[in-house]
Amino acid sequence: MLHITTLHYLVLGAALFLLGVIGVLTRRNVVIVLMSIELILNAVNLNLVAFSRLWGGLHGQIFAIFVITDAAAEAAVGLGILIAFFRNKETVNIDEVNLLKW
Amino acid sequence: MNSIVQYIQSYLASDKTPGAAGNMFWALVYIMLVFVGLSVAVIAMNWLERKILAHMQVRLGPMRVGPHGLLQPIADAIKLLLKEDIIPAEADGLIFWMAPFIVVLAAFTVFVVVPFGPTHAITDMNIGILFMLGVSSLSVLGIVMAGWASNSHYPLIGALRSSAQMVSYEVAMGLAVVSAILMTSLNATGTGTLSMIGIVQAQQAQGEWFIFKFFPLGLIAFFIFAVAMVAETNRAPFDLAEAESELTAGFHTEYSGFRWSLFFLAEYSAMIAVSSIAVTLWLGGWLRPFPNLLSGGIWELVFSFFPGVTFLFFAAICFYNTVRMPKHPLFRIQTIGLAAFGVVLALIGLVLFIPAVSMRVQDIFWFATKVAAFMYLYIWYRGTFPRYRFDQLMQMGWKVLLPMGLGVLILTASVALLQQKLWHP
Amino acid sequence: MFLTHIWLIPLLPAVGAAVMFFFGRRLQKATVSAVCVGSIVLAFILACGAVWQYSAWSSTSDNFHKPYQTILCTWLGSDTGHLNYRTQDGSPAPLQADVGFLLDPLSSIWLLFVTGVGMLIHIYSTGYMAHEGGYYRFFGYLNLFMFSMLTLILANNYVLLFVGWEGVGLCSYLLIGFYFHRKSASDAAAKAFIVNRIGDAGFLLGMFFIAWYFGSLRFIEVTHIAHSGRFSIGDPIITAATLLLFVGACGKSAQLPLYIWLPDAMEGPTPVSALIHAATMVTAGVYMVARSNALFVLAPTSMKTVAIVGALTAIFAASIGLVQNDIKRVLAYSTVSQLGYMFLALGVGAFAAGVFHVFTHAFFKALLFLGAGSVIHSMSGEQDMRNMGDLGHRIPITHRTMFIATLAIAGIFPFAGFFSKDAILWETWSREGGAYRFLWYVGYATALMTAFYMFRLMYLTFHGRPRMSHEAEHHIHESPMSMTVPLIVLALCAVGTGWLGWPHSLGGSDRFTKFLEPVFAGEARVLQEEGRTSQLVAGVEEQHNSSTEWLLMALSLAAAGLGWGMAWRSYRHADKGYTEPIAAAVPPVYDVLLHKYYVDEGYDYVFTGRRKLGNVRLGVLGLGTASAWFDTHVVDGAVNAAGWITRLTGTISSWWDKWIIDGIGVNGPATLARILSYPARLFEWGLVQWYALVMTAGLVGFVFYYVYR
Amino acid sequence: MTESDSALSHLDLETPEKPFLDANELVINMGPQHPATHGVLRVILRLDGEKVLGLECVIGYLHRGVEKIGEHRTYTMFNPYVDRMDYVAAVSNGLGYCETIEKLLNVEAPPRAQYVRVILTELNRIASHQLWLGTHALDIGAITPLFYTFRDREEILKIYEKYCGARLTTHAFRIGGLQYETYAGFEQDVRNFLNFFLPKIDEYEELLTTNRIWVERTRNVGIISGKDCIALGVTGPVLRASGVKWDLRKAQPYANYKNFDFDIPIGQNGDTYDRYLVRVAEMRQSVRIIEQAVEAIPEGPIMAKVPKVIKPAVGEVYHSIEAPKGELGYFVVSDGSTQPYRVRVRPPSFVNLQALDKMCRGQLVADVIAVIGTLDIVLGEVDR
Amino acid sequence: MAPVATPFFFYLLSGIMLIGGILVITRKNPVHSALALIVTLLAQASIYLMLYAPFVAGVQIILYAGGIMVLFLFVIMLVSIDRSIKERQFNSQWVVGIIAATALGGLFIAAFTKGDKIFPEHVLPMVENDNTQNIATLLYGQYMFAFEIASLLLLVAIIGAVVMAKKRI
Repeated sequence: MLHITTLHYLVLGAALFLLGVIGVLTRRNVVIVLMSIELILNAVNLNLVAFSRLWGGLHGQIFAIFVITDAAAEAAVGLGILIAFFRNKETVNIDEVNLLKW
Repeated sequence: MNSIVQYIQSYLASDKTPGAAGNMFWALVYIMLVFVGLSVAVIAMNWLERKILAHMQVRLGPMRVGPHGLLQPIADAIKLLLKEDIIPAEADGLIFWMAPFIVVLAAFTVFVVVPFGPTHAITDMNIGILFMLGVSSLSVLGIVMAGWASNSHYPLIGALRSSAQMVSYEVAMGLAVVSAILMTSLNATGTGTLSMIGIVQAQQAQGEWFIFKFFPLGLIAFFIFAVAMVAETNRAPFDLAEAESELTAGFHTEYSGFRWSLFFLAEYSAMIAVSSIAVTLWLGGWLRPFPNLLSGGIWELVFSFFPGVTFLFFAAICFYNTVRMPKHPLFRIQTIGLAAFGVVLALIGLVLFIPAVSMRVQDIFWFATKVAAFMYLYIWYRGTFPRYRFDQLMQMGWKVLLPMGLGVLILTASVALLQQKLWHP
Repeated sequence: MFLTHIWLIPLLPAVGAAVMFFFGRRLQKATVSAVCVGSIVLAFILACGAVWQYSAWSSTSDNFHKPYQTILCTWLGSDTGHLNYRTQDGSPAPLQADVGFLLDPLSSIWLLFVTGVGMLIHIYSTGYMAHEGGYYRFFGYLNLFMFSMLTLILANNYVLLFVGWEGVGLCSYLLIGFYFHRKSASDAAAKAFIVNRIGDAGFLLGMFFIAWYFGSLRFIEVTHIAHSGRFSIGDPIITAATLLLFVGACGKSAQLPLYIWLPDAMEGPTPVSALIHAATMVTAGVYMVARSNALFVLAPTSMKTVAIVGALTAIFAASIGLVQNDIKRVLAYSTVSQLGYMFLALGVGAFAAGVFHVFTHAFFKALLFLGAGSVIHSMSGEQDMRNMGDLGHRIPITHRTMFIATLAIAGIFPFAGFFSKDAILWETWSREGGAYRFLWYVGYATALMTAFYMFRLMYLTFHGRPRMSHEAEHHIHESPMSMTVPLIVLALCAVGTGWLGWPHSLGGSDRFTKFLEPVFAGEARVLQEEGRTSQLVAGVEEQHNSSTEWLLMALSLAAAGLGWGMAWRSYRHADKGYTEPIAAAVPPVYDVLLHKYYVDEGYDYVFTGRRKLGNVRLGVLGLGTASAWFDTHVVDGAVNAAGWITRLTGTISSWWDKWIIDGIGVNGPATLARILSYPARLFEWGLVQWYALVMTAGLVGFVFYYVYR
Repeated sequence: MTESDSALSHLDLETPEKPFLDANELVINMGPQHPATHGVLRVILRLDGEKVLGLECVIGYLHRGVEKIGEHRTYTMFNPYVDRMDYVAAVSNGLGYCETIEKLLNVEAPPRAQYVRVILTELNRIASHQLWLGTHALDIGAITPLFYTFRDREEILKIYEKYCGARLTTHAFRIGGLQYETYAGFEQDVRNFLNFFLPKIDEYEELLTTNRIWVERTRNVGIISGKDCIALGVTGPVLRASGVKWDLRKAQPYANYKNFDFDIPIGQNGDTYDRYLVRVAEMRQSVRIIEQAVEAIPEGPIMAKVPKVIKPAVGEVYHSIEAPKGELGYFVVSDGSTQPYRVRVRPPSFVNLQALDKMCRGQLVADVIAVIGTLDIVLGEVDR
Repeated sequence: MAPVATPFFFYLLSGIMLIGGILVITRKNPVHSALALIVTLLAQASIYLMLYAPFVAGVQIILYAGGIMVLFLFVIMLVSIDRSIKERQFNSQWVVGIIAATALGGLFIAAFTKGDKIFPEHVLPMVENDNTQNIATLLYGQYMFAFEIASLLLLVAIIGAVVMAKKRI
């Protein structure tokens, strides 16, 4: 156990991913759902960087940077939607975003 | 005993920062030194700000505690530490409690990479300037948390204002920084650096402070940074977050005593930190004036006298004022105190004349002097400018500084490219 | 002229009161004084004229010794008789009450001294109340009182008398509570009112008995029927009626056990105490008993009751008065005590002597109260005698007039009190039977006590060392003329009125008794028919032994002198912290006396329930607690039980409706449809997270496939 | 009539478009305890984000019933009370009151008194403007001018103190003349002050007039047109900054202002910056007036013949002067007794404050502070 | 400089990350969630440093902690959270969700245990000092087009966010 192998990072990443998935699937608050998505993205980033370390290339890190960029865009758009939603319905609960279901 | 001396000597002879050398002990010593030095600097800054502002405003400023109010900051500090620590009942206790620590942590952590000299930094990071900007941007979190946790209107508005302001100006600031970093790549290899020490060394190698590089591009970038850093630290004329006539005291309205003093400490150390960035990026960091023009043994000697002479000058001012003190028994203690302070300054000055000392210390001296000039600018702004309105501030950030920064960046890149292609094919 | 317009006498004060009621707030003080005092002065003049005319009228041969009656109208019931009822013998009778006035010697005496003393006290009040708030209110109340009192006196039937009776009670309430912002004053007023209600209840019942038994409420008719001899002596109905009337008298005239309101009534302004609670109103009980004498003589039990209650009240109140420190309270207990004397006189059948004592007492007691008022006035409101002393030479007029009054009440020859009190004692002595002799001893002891406490009052107030504060001492001043003149006039009366009843034994003619003879003549006859010695009508028969009478006079003089001497010895040099002789001799007795025999506390335990006896609350409050308990537990419990049962049945019924009818019958098919449609809806749930869940499930399947393929 | 209606019609709250469940419009309460409201003014702001949709002033926190007090004091006794209304311009208040009563009595102060009155009143105008300038700049965030103006104002207060012993609520004038004869060296003190003060005005202007941030913060902020000013009854520098050349010292000369030569500075845009410029220019004009007056003080008595017990004939009088903040009018009704039957004051601050809503509509919250500052209100005068 | 005490710091940081992650998805108050997420992100930045990726670490701090999370906090403060705190926090399908996630986790473990052997035993040494320069070279060389696309994506995101969030355009 004293030696930290790539697998350790992968397990950590998987755990974070699962936490994120649970958050996305169970929470009602849109903000926390969005944050859980950030958790998922970070778990992926961790895997990417860990594999980059494993294979000695920097492509994984580049990918991680792109993912972070993506996350920024996603957060901006998601929060924009949230603001618009809140202004119209005065709530931040995702299960009230159900205009399809009448 | 001998081994200790050797250990110290081996360090003194080293040309690496303790962090880069992996020397944990010296790193710890440096951390302590930086922490103490920063606290002293904040205390001195407090006194200086009050005195200078007072003199600008035809007042005397603090005069009672100690000679010319020299002990005023200490008295204030004691008062603040003794004050009751109030956490409002409706506040979010944990976050309210954490916020000042985060701000202070962010403000102090950036000094990990600040190069007071080629070896006088806690560590030299590959991503030094990125680290500084990133960590200093964390203080926004602390401010937002403080404002939100207070559960009160003025702090919340103040926090929103100041965080919006800081995030906005970070963009322009980052562009200015990038244009300076771009200049570090103007070497044979064509690769620049993000390391703080590397940036200064690049200026040394190119024989030119970046403020003068590609005149006026460097100057414009510096100007953008200099404006943005005032906004970044929420100081006048961008002190909307704590605009007294509008928001009482901004995000720290509900704070008192020790916690308030942490915010105070963070504000001033953040000022010093951003000034350090400016000094490092554009003003040649620890480099003395004209290192390439006025080089040679004589000039080295002359410039090595500067620290000592400065301290002696301060000592002389102290002595002069000691003589001018009223000859009244009530003033005897103050007179003695002032004289003693002068003596201490003079002793430090004399010690700084020792070649071994001055050689080690003059880098720090020049760095500190440049930072001090920025500090004076801060005070000067405060005494002179009215406050911007929030929309004007945002307009300034997004519509003036950001395009300017972009333009400067593009121009700098083009000029650098041209220079590389044309003059150094 | 005066006689025919006798209704003007009560009307004048009523007009004054009405003016005060409607316009008083806006009038100047001088106007208020002019209207109110003027109306009383006019009333006094009219009263004098009326009495003068009556004496002339009644000495004519047609109307010899007849009462004068004038009926203005009938205000309760009518001749048409829709308020008819059946009397005890089954004959129908109308319940009728007139606005009618009756003037005979008895009411003449009351009329004279009520208007006379009232007038003096009105004059006095203009000085006394000059600096008080509510000036017009005070005089309005006083005038209203005069109206009520005069109505009471001049009424020709029991109902109108009761109207006046209640009217004076109301005024008494209003005036005791004149300083209504003081809690003690309003409490005292309420106390007086409530205690009087007990007596009034008795009075009303007695009145109903009379109406039922005699078929009329007019005095003349009742007296006539009573004299007709239709009723035997000791008739139980008459006994009951008179006892009930006497309960009313006890309430109004502050006899045991209903005397408790009178000492507290001293919370009112001093002129009120003088007028209402010393001179006039409290004698209404005496008046009523005297007025009903024809009935009382038919009920020997009642007579004995009256005598015993009177004697006991006399000594009881006098003993309390021995140790009281408040100058007005001493006088209040003295009043109660003297009223006891009067009832003693009535009880032994000496109606004339009782009335005589009422008459003299009115003057000297009013004088004492007014003097006390003058003292309080000069002491800036101080009432405690412990803080007085040595006032004699500072307010000389007050001192001298009060001294005369003290001599009078103590029974010193030849002041008024001597004659009336002596008459009562003599009459008591001369009744046969050991019990009456015992009453004489009581009366005699009371006389001794009276002398003692009155001279104690004099010495503590006017002699000895000054014990007041310096500030108060500085302010001492003689009262204004408007106050001293009534004092002087009353002092003259206190000396002279007794001479009207100068007894035969001392060579006098006892004109007073003679004057009253027409009223009490029938009674004398009744008593004679009883076979008893009729010493009561002293002027008619001279059967008594003069030497015995002289001996008794000497004895009572000696008692007065002894009391004086004891007071002189004890209080002559009273300084701060002087010792009470009784306290020094028998402290427990002093304590009991100082606390008025703990009667108020006892009443609190037994009747009001303000104090708990152990854990049990008796009296009115206790009854309230008990009925509240009954209400909450028994009555409400029953109500709640009914409600609970209703609710239970309702619950059962609704349960049936909801689950069986609605649940299975109505909602069942719908629920079935919903359950069946559920799988179909899973694909278009509308919840974003559901889609994410489906995605996750897909991912699980995907990974599962790749891992375990 | 219709014209004035239309001039006021903009004051009606335009019915705001109220979006469905709009979370952004909020009503906030500024004051009465707020550092920028210059006392105890409470402003209820209706905001859309930072934009002001409308506001309402709540006043009366400092009401002391000055007018009512006036009905229960003799004419002489009421004189000191008026100093407490606009306490930063106490001398002007006193001048207005004294002149009103003089008008009622049909007496005129002797020439020497008139000149001294003009000097003291104009000094007072300078002091008032200085205080305004310092606090206004402080509101906008420039902390330094405050100390400069207070330092120079001190010189004026020293002159007052030497003249009458009081610095703020001076009670300098009496009905019919002056409270005191001037002290020896009064003229010299005033001259010294003028020489000292003129360069100081340049100093203020150096700090602010061309300061970019100051200009940005004040120009085009709180604009009000001359027409609106007249419709709302706004007077004083606010009116003049909107381009209306109306100064009671010229329009209805009182005291002896007709003897002096001075200009009425006016602005063009009616914005906060113009008001600043107008007030600074007024300081210079005041200096001019004082210079002329101090050279021409005649000798003579300082009091007209006024009876010891002032009992004016039955009648009423309205008299107004140009106080530093605008038209300060007194309306006094006499019933022939020693006490006025009715005193009504028309305070400039109170009337000018009505323009706040008009000036703040569509501006930002920070501008509200600037506009409150530029109106130069004194709550003691608004609430009386 | 080479990382020291790697296992210790790994377990410390991963513990912080996991606790932070759990807090993110369990806290009632979104502000607390956001702060927990910030802690997680900072710990992850430290793990990047351990993986010789200092530039990614710096970007993580500056963008995630300093940028995105401030945005989150901003939005949380703009929408009123008082009401949502009092409400039910988990939706109706939370049991199913957790079961699905657990199943996924089980499969991950299965995959890791099955694929244990595919990773090389020793890791290649990496030069930290050139990391930033090398990333720059790659980013502006090989990944130039992707970089430009990313910038376009950001622009679109900015415009989209402004359009959606602004009340009146």
